[in-house]
Amino acid sequence: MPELECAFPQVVNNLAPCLAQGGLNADLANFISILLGVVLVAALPLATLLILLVVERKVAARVQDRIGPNRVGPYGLLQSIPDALKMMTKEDITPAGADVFIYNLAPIIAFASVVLLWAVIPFTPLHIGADLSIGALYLIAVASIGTVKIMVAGWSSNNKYALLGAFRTIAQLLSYEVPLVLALLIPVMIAGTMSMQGLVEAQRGMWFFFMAPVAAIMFFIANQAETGRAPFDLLEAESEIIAGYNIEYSGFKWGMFMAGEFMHAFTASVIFAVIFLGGWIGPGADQLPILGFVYLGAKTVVVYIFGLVLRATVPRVRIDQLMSFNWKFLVPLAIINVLVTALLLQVVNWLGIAPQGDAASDLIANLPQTVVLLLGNLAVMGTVSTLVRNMGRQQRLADEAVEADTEVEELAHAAAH
Amino acid sequence: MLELNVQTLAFFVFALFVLGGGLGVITTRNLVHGTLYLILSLFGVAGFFVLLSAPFLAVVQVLVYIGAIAILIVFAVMLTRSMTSLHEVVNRQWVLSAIVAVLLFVMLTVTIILPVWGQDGSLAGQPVSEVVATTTDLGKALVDGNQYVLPFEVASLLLTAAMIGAIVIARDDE
Amino acid sequence: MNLNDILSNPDLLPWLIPVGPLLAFFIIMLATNRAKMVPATSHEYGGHHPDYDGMKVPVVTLQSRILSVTVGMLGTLTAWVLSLITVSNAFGAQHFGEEVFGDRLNWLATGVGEFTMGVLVDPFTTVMLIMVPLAVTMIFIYSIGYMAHDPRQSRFFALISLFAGAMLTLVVADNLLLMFVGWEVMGLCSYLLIGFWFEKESAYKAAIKAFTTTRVADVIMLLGIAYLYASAGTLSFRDILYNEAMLEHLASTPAIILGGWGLSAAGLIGVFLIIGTIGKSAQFPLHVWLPDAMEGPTPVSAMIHAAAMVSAGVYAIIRMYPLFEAGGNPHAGEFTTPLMLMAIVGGFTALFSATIAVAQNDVKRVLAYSTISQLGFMMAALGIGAYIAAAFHLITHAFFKALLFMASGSVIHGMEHGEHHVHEHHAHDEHDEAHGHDDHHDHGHHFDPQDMMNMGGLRKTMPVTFWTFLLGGLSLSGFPLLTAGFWSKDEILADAWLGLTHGYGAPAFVFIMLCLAAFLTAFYTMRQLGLTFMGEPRTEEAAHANLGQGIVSFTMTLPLIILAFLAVVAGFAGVHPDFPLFGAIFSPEYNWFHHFVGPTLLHEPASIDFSIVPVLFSFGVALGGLGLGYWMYWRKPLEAGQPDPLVSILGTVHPVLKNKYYLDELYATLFIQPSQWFSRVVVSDFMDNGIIDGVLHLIARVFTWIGDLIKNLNVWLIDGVGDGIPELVAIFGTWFRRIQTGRIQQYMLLVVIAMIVIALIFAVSSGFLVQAAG
Amino acid sequence: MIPLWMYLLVAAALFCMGAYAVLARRNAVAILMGVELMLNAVNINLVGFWRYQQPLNMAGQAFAAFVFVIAAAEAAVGLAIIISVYRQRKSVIPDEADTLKG
Repeated sequence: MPELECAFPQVVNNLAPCLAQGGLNADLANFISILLGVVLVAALPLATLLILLVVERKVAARVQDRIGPNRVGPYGLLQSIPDALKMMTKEDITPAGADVFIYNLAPIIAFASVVLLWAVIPFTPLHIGADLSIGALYLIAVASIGTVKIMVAGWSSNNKYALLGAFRTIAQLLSYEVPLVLALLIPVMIAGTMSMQGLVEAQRGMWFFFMAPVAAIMFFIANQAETGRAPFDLLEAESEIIAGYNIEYSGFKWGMFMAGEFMHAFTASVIFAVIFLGGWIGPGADQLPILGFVYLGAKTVVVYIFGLVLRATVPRVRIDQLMSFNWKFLVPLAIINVLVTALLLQVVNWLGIAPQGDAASDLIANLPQTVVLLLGNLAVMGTVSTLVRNMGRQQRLADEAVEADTEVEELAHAAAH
Repeated sequence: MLELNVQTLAFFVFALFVLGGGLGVITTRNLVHGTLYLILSLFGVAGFFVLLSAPFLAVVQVLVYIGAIAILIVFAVMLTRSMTSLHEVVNRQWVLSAIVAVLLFVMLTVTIILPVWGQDGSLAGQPVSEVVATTTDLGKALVDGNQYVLPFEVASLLLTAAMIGAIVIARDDE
Repeated sequence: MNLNDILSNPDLLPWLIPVGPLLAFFIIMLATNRAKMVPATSHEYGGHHPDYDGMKVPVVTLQSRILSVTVGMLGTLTAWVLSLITVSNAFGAQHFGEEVFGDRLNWLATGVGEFTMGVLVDPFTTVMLIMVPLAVTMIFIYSIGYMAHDPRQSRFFALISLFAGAMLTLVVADNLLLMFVGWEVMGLCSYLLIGFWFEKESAYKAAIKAFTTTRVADVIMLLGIAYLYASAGTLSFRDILYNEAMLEHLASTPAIILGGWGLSAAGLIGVFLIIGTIGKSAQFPLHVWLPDAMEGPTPVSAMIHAAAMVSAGVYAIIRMYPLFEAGGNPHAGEFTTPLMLMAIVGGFTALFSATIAVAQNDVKRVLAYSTISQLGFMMAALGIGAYIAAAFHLITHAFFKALLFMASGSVIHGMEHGEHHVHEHHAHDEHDEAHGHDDHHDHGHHFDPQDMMNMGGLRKTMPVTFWTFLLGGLSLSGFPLLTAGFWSKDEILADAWLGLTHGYGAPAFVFIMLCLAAFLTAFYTMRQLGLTFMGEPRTEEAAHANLGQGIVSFTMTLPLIILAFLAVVAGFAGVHPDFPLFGAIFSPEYNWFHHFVGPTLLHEPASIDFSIVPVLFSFGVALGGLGLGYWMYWRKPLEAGQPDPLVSILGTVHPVLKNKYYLDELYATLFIQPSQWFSRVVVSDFMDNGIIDGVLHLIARVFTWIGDLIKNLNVWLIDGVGDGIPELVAIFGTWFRRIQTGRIQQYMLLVVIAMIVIALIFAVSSGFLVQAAG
Repeated sequence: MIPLWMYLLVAAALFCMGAYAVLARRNAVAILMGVELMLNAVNINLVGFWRYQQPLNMAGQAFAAFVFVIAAAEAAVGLAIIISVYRQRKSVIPDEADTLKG
C-alpha cells in the first residue's frame, strides 16, 4: 500500500489506514476510527443541548413579552450551566417499592433513544453517521423505543399516578406514530428511497416541502405530539396530574429525562429539515461539504423556533380531543394524502413530465411535477377544510337549537310559576 | 473457523442478548421484568437480522415487536396487575417441561442442525455468496404478481380482522 | 261311425253290451239319486239302526225311485237285446270257432309296442251271453219288488247296474287285463252291495271280509297275469290260446319259481290264476266270505252266487283252459300241475261244503254252501279235462241257483211281512218297549226271518214260491232225466268215470268225491224244502207269511217262473246222442252244446262214447239223497220248538258242521289276530311310535338343543360383543377423560413429547442418529 | 463469517426456551411471551436460511415479514382474550380455566 499522508487534514478521512499503517491491527484501527466517528456524532446533540436550554427559555419569555434568563453569563447565555449543576446536585430519591433496576434503566433509555436518532442524519454529502438504506424507517423504529422508556418509568416508580400518566402518554405516542409514518411515507414515495442521503439528494431539484405541503404539516404536528411539546404537552403540564410518568424521578435522573425531551424536540426539527427542507442542500454544498452543516443548522433553527413559538402560544389540548383529532382527522387525511400522491406520481410518470435521470437535480425539470403535486395537496386541503367547516356549522346549529329550546322551557317554567 | 472480527463479536453479544433475554423471560418472578427481558431478547434478534444483512427486517423487528407487541404485553401485565406478583412461577409440570425442552433442543441440534449444516454436514460446505437482495427486492417481492402479493393481501386482511376482533373482545362494554 | 253302423257290424256290437248298465250306473248316481231329509225315527226310514240322536237322514224320493228303477231296467234290457243280437249273429256264422267277432283298440303305448284292448265273442262267450244278461234282467225285475220300501233304493239299482256292467265287460273282454278290470270292479260292487245296509254291524264286517279275502286271491292272480305278460309279451286270449307255438313255448320254459321241480311257466301262471279263481269262486281255503255275504239284500246274493260273481272265476279258468292244459293231455292221463290242483281243490271243496250245508238252519246260508260245492263240481270237472261238461254245468247251475236264491228271498220277504202283521197285532194290545219297533231286516232281533226253524208250512200261503223252489231244488240235486242239473252233473260224472276206467288217479278221486257230494246235495235240498214248506207253520209269523198282492208279489214271482222253466229245459241242450231215449229226442246227430262250444278250443275235445254206468251212479246218488231227505223231513215234519233230528243223529259232529269246522275262528286266530297284533305291536307301537315318533322327537329335541345353543351363543357372543364394545369404549373413555384435564399446558406438553417421540422413531428408523453419532 | 449452524443453534435454544415458557409458566401472559420467543426463533431460522442458502430469493424475508404480521395479530388477540378472561374470572392462570375438563 503506498505510504499514506497521515497529516492532519487527511487523517480525518482515512484514519483507519493510517493507524493500520502505524502498526495497529487493521481491525482494531478500523474499530477505533468508527468509534471516534460515533463519539463525534453523539457529542453533537449534547452540545446543542446546552444551547437549547437557554434558547428555549429566552424565546418563551420573548413570546410572553419578558426577557428571560439574563443573569448568568452575558445575556443569560450560560444559564444552562447552573441548570445542569442544579440537576446534578439535587438529591436523588428512589421511591420505596420501586423496581430499582428498571427504575434506573428508564432515564438511560430516554436519553439513549434520542441520541440513536442522530446516527442517520446527513449533515453533509459526506458526513453522515451511517447511511442506512432504510434510514427513514430507522428513525421511526428508534422513536418507538421512546414509548418503552415511558412505560418502564411509569411502572417502576410504583406510583399509581405515574402509571396512569404513563398510560396516557403511551396512548398519545402510539396513536401519533401512525400519521408520522404515513407522512414520512410520501417523501419516501417521491424520492423512491428510504436512505436519508437519497431523500436529500431527491430534494436537489425541489424541496419536498413544496411538493407535499400537507405531508410536511402532518409530519410536523405528529412530531410535536411525539416529543410531547406544544399543544400536546399535557404530559407534564402543570395543570394536569402532577408531572406525568417522571414524577418519582428527581435529581440527575429527572435531568436525564428533561435533556432527552429537549433533544428529542430539536432532533425532530432536524429530521423535518432534512426530509422536507432539503437538509444540507444549498448553493455550493457539494463543493464545500462544511456548508452542508450551515444550511442544515439554519433550517433546523427556523423549524425549532417555530416550534417554540407554537409551544408558547397555542392552548393545551385535552387527551380525548387529542385522540379524536388524531384518529378522526389526521389518520384519514394521511391515508387520503398517500393515495392522492401515489396517484399523481403515476399520472406524472404516465404523462412523462417527471424529471428524468440526471435532470432530476435541476429546479426547472422538477417544476411540472411539483406543480401537479402542489395542486393535488391544495385540492385535498380545500376539500377537507370545507368538510370540517360544514360539520362544525351543523354541530353549532344543533347546539344553538338545543339552547333555544332550553330557554323557551325556562321561560315557560318561569311563566308557569 | 471463526476469526475474531467485529462481526463474530457482535454475533456473540447478540446471542448473549437473545439467550439471556430468553432465560430472563422464563425465570423472572416479576412479569414486568419478564417483558423487559423479552425486549432485550428482541433487540438481540434485531441484531442478528442486521448481521444477516437484512436491515429492513431488523428495523421492522424493532418497530413491530419492541414498539408495539412488547408494549401490548406490558399493558396486559399491568391490566392483570393482581397476578403479576405471584410467587409460584411455574406450574406442576415444569420439571417434565424442562426435560422435554432440553430433550427437544438436544434432538434438534443432534439430528438436524449438526448433521446437516454442522461442520462436515451435508449442506455445510456451500460458499456464502456476497450478493444479497436488498430491501427493494423485498418490497418488489411482496407486491409482485407472481411472488407474494396474495399472502401479503391475506396477511393484511388477517391483521385487520385480528385487530377488530381484539378490540371487540377486550372492549369493556358497560 | 254312428250308432247304426256299430249296430250293424257284428264285430263292433260287443263294445256296446256292457255300456248299457255302466251308463245306467252313472246316470242314477249323478242324476236320479235325489233324497229328502227325514228324521231318523220316521217309519219311512224303517227298522233297526242307531237313532242318529235326532239327526235327519236322507231317504230317496218317490220320483227318483221311479226314475232310477226305469233307468236301471233300460240299461239291462239294452244289454240283453244287444247280447241276443250278438248270439243270433254267432249262431248264423259258419265255422264260428275259427272266425270270431272281435275288435281291438290301441289302448296304451308300452314302449316296444302298443298294448291293445278289445272285445271277443267266441262260442263259449256266446253261451255266457245267453245266460248272464238273462239272469241279470231277472234279478233286476225281482229287486224292483224286493227293494220297494228301502230308503236307498236308487243307490242299490246304481250299484247292481255297475255290477252287471262289470260282469259283461269281463265276459266280452278279449284279453286278460280287461277281464281283470271287470273282475276288480265286481269285487268292489260285491263289497258295496254286501255292505248295503251299512248300519248293521254284521253287514259291513261281512263286506270287509269279502273284500279282503278276494283281494288276497286277486293279488296272486295279478302276479300270474304279470308273469304271463312278461313271458308271452301279450295278454290277448286269441294270441296266446289259439297259438300252438306260444303254448308250446310257455309249457317248455321252466318257471322262475320252483322251476327246478319241473314246473313250467304255463304251470306256474296256471297255479296263480287258479288261486285267483279259488278266492273269487270261494273254493276251499278262501270260501269263508261267501256265507257271510248273505248279509246283503237277497237279489245281491242271487247275483253274486248265481249269475255273476262266482261264475266269473270258473269262466276265467274255462277261458284260459288251453294254458292250463299246455304240456299235458288230461284225456291221455298226463295231468299238468294246475289240472291236478283244480281236481283236488274242486273235489274236496264239493264234499267239504256239502257237509257244512247239511247242518245250516239259515235258508240263504244253505244255498251259499251248495253254491260252493257246485263250483267245486265245475273246478273238479275242469281238473280232469271235462271242459264242455264244466261249461254246461256252469250255465245250468246259474239258472237253478238264481231261481233258488230268489225263491228264498221271497220266502224271507213273506216271513218279514208276517212279522209286520204279528207286530201291529201286538202294538195294539201292549205298549212298545223303549227301543222302537223292530225292523224286518234285523238279524240279531229275537225273531230271525231267515231261520228255517221259525218257518214251516209255507206251501199253503206261498204256492208259486213253493213250486218254483221245489223245481230249483230238484234241478240242484240232479233229479234224473227231468232237471237240467242232472244232465250237466251226469256229463261230469261220465267224464270222471271214463278217466277212472282208464285207471287215472285224479278222475277216480274226483268221481268218488263228486258222487258223495251229489248225495249230500240231494239230502240237504230235501231237508231245506221239508223245513220251510212242509208241515205246519212253527211260528205265528210263519202262519201269516205271504207275499201279498200287487206289483211287489208279481215282480217277485215272474222271474221265479221263467227261471224254473229254464232250470228244466236248459238240460236238454247237452244230451249225449247215444242216451237211450232222450238222446234221440234232443240231439239226433250230435250233442248240440258239445258241438257248439267245442270249437272255442284250438283242438276240439273229442266227444266221449256213452256208457251207462255213470248214469246209473248219478241215478242212485240223486234218488238216495232225495229219499233220505224225504224220510227224515217230509214224512213227519217238525213241530214248533222241535229240534232238528239231524242234531241227534250226528251228535258231536253236528256242532262242528254247524260252526263251519270252526274255520272262521281258525282264520281269525291264524290271520286276523296275528295281523292285528302285527299292526298294533309292530307297526303302530314299534314303527309308528318308536321309530317315526322317536325320530321326530329326536329331531325336535336336537333342534331345541340347537336353539338353546344359538340362544346361549347369541347371549354370549352377540350380546357379549354388543355390550362389550360400549363397555370397552366407556373404559377407554374414562381413561381418556383423565387425560383431558382442561389444563392447556398439559396438552401442549403432551404434543411436544409426542413430537419428540415421533422424531426419535423417525431418526432411529432412518438410521440418522447412528450416522450422526458415527 | 459466522457459520449457519451457530444461528440455528441459537434459534433452537431460543425455541426450546420459548417452549419451556409456554409449557411451564403459570401466567397466561408469560405463555404469550413464550410464544413470541418461539416466533422470533423461527424468524432467525428463516432469515438465516435466506442469507446462507438463497440470498437472492426473497422467500425467506417475505416469510419473516409474514411472521411479524402473524405475531402481531396473535399477540393482540391473545392478550384481548387474556384480559377478558381475567375480567371475568379474576385470574389468568390457565390451570384454573379448566372448565373444559373431561
